[in-house]
Amino acid sequence: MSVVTLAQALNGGLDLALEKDPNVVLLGEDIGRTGGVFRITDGLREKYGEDRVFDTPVAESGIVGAALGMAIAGLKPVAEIQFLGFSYPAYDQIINHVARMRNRSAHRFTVPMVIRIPFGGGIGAAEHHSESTESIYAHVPGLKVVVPSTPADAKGLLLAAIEDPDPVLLLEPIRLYRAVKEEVDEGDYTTPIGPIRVERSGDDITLFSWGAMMKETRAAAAVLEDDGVSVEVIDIRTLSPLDRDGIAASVEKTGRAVIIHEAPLTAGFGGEIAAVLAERALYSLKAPVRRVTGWDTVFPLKRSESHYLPGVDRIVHAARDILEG
Amino acid sequence: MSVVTLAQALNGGLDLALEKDPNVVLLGEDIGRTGGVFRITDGLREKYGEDRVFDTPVAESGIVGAALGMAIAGLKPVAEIQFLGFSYPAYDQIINHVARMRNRSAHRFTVPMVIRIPFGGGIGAAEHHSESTESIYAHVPGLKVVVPSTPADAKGLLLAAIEDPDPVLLLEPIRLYRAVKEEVDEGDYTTPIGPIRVERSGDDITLFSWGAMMKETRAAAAVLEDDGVSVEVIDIRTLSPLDRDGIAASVEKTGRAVIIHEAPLTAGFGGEIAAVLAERALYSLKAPVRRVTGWDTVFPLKRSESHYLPGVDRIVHAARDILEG
Amino acid sequence: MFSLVNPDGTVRDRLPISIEETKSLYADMVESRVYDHKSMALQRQGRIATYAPFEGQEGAQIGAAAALRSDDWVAGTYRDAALMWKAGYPWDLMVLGRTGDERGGAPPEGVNVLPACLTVGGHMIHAVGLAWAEKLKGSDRIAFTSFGDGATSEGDFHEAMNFAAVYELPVVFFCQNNQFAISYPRSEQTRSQSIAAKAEGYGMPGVQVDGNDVIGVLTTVTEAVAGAREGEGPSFIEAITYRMGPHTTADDPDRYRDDTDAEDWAAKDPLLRVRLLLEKAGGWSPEWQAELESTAGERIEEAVATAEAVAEPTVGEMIGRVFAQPTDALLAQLAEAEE
Amino acid sequence: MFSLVNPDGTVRDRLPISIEETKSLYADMVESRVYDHKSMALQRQGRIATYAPFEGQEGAQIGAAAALRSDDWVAGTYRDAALMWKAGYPWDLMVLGRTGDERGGAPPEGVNVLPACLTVGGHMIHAVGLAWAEKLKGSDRIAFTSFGDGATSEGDFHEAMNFAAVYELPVVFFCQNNQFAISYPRSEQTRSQSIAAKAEGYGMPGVQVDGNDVIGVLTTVTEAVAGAREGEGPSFIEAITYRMGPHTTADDPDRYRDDTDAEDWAAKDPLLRVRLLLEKAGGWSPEWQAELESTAGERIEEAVATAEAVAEPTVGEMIGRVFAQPTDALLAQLAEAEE
Ligand SMILES: Cc1ncc(C[n+]2csc(CCOP(=O)(O)OP(=O)(O)O)c2C)c(N)n1
Ligand SMILES: Cc1ncc(C[n+]2csc(CCOP(=O)(O)OP(=O)(O)O)c2C)c(N)n1
Ligand SMILES: [Mg+2]
Ligand SMILES: [Mg+2]
Repeated sequence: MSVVTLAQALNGGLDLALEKDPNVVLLGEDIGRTGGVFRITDGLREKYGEDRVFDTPVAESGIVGAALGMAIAGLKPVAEIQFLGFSYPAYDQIINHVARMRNRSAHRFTVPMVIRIPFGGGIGAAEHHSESTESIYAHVPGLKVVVPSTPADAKGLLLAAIEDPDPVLLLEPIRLYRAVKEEVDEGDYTTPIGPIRVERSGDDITLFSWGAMMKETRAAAAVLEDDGVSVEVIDIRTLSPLDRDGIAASVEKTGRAVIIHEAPLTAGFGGEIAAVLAERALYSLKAPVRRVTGWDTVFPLKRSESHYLPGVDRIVHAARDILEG
Repeated sequence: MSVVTLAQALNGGLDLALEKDPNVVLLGEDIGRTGGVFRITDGLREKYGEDRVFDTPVAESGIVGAALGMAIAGLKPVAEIQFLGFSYPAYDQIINHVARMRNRSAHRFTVPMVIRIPFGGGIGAAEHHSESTESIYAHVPGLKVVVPSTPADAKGLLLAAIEDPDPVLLLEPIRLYRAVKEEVDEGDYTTPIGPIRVERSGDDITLFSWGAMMKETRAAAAVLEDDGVSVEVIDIRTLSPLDRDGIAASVEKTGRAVIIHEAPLTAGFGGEIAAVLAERALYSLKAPVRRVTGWDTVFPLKRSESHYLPGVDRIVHAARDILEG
Repeated sequence: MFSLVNPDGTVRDRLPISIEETKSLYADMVESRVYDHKSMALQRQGRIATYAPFEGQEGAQIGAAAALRSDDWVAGTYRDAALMWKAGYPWDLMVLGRTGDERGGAPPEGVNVLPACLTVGGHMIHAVGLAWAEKLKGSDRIAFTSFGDGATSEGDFHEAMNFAAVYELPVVFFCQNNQFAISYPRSEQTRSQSIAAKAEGYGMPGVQVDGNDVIGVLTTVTEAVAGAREGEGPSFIEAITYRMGPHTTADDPDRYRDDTDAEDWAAKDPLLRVRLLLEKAGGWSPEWQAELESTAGERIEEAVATAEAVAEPTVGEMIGRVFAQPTDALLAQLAEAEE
Repeated sequence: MFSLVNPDGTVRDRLPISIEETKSLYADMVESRVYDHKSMALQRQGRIATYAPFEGQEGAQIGAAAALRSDDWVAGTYRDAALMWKAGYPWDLMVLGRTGDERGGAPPEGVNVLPACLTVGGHMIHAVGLAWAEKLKGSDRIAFTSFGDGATSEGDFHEAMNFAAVYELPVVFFCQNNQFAISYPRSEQTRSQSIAAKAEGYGMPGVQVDGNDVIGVLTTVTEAVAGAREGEGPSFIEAITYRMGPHTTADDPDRYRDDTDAEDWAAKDPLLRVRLLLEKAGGWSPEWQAELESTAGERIEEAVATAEAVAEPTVGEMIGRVFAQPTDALLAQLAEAEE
């Protein structure tokens, strides 16, 4: 056990995967010589060599498509895309090929690969560097989508993704890379893909979130607890396949729900969770479901970031609204 | 007035737009010489010339990106992508550029363009030819998304899209191109982008759908009416911006909702509508909301199509469930 | 443009293969054409979905596939049925796929032919990844990818070519320039003098070959494959050919091309010239032709029968194909579907 | 590689411009460098966000922009501040943008310079569309697009090049090959002998020019622009240069490149050679240099002050930028935001 950041936990997980399985290879822009723009692959090219950790030309579709070919031929590629805003040129390869090769070939050719992508805003980054378009990936049949919010989950979900016989998209919350530290097992372990994580158990209201917004969600929960509200905080953690039972069970207990995400509201993943509640927990709902999300605008530049990002206040406000309502 | 199919209505709308505005140009694969794979642009190259109707190389990102440049420079391009399954190579241009140029340039450079794409299954087509990934587009801030299900709306929404000062994605239901006929005004008119269309008014339950699934939805409504149920049928028609007031108002009246779409369930656009109901109409809901959608699988080939496509039976079944429930 | 056999069956240069081998290639082309015609008929009868015929391209496809080793990787398109078959993909699975059944996408173990790619340009980069893996594993298996003239306009073509060159991978890029991308003529697809000339921009050798000359294609691809296998990296081949039929059964070529063109190309038919060559060499007779056709016809009929005898696919199979193991969420959907 | 002025300030060929004009280009390069240094400082002080310096590329950028007409279209990248400024985009807006304010993306009416593109390769096709529109309108305005060596690996580069050639559009493609895409060296980016050689695969002329020779660049781009304006279609220019600083303020070049390289390139500095040339011609003095620097410094300070005086953006502006008119849905969100 050692106390590490989310970034370090990912680096440790990749190190371990490269060490234990010679078929694991990493590829992406600037991941070798510089260890990636966020240094998640730091030191791995030096340690495992140029034939395990590849710097690539600037070509996202190429990276993903080549990784797909590698996976079919028996390797376990872990591809990095620098930011979620640069993943779109690869969207075609992901939805039309990576996620479908198993179906198209009736299980004959399979694609055990991982795509790692830093995502989310809040660091005053330039345009395209703050995307949270997880819902466009969660909608893709044949692709699993996981989003850790803690160092331990980051490593565990990464290792589970690498072990998975199917393609997994791992979205890494940029804002949390170095913002949180916790004890992480140095050994080999996996965090199961699928189940939500009940981070804090409570009776009056459930706050659902994932990725970087877990930070504000936790903070909002603390404020509400100070008010004497018993708050359940759920880290969705896997967007696809979604743990609908877990989601419904929580609200059957608490009767109230606020869903928090950074992406724009419309067709964001929060809609899916609200829909699960409207379908499965309607009779338990004591108040309307609330979504606290980014506005339906482009993620803004630094000076307007605070106008966009759902803050603790908005979450608390929404929660109080439905607690009192 | 003349009685035309949805395909003919679109052709007539394009003809009219080309005629009245010299800045309107069309571009896309095979839209000129052959009039497009669905013949929606039939005859227009002959009529307006090679400098108004362009056949292009096979390059979707190029088509959309070039149209964006044209729009900035004062033209009104209408780009066609052959099938929604081939739009993904252009997703980056659409989300990162077409939908953001206004924001990036603080209104200085604007993108009045239309992207037309046939979508949906049910005709036993080959892989990638039956996509219904409208939710990945509805999630894009700065892009409007419209989906007609009738000939009159097809023409009206097309003309509204061409007039719109911002980019509009027009999704054309393949299955309905030639399946429905109705009287369509031969003149110049627009159907407003935004408001839902209440196709049939009722008191006991609302069926929400759009595009090709309106056909099954109508049929299901007829079955239910035969049972004595008073059914409201709503054609969402514009996915973005979404008419949340119209959606909520209907269910405030009926108390019950079934949402029908062809896309896979998870993170499909139905989630957004269910969420609106859970937020705005909770206290009116007499029964859980139901979504009748495609499964979370790849859209299958012909022999399995009936396993996938939500049919009249499933809709009726879901409706009865919540009517009795 | 490299060529060994002229349209009239005369030979430009010493042939690298025997008459027996030539006869075998001819037989394969005949069988392919029988399949192609049968498929057109099946489509008209509503027994298979939209079909993309390859008539006229048998020389390119059979010649190329004949140059591959049985365990090499192959990634081709919807129009590559002859190529895929020659590379080991059974006819019956091809037919099964075209009846609208995903199970047709699973060639037997040992046959490393990916199911046909339907997104134009999407699969070339898969071949690159396959070759990359083989290189890393130290195997001498190569990856071969086939695509059309239209596909060279897609961004993915560019990225695939570049990756293959940058990592010096054993990939053979094989473009069947059949003069059209649906209705769009090669002359407008690119202003490059030739498609082969594009290779240079990637630091890769690029050659043109007469795609209707099965022996010329075989020779050219054999050389490219040998180079790739021996570690010389990727190469690019443009096979000049012509699609004699429509783009697909849903297409009407009269809208965009001249009959005279089609007639010119008919004279360059890839089967015809080999037949003329064999005739001169005493290796062809009407009886043999009839025998070839009837054997091929029987095989294809059998393949069709096999495909059509496959039981209806179930909803469980569809849902079961999403992941290695269906997730709980999918199992719940399956239960609902089976209700 | 075309070049007119050597690193030591000697001239290879008769210069096409006067000493006065040369002095003016020099002054522009000095001003640009002052802006660049100031921006680095502002970033360190936390006054602007991550910054991508162009030091070393002033010759390429000023030379290219000097060849354009004031109403031509320009589509460049995050590293093209000098180019965009010379094309008419005011410094203060550039700074404003980099403080994290979208309003910096709106150059004055009449300045047809798109805000910098941040997705590598995304904007070249926009230039193609702009040129296409101008051609259709019958204007003689051209579109100029600038991008890096790394960008040539993106699929969008390929599609843009092809469209421009196919439709014979007035586009000038200007690649600033600064040897690196972040940490990835040009030598690995492509196996093409030169980046300029890629043009041939599109049937487009491609040339290499010494990007650190501002007069050489001006000459080369002037010719390309003239060709485009006169209906000769697109062309491609590879300007060989070097990024003397880090990729951005967040980058550490020590991780991937040698100091000796950087030293070699320092000797080829685009400002230095013009200064030496002017010195020989009697057109340079320490006083003039000091004056240039102080004038530039004042202008840049003023631009920074102007940018920093811009009022905080409101949430209403953010929401108002999504569409020409905010939709009801957005107005509802605005109301919620303002609560
Ligand atoms: C990405 C994508 N865009 C468009 C299409 C529609 N389409 C199918 S085949 C084709 C033409 C392809 O031409 P070419 O590459 O020359 O191959 P050919 O059909 O001639 O064998 C097009 C545009 C597609 N399948 N995929
Ligand atoms: C589509 C996309 N992929 C990745 C990135 C991240 N990125 C920013 S700059 C850069 C390198 C670009 O190199 P080059 O084109 O040579 O331009 P330079 O920075 O050297 O001027 C990369 C990979 C991006 N901005 N956009
Ligand atoms: Mg073709
Ligand atoms: Mg560079």
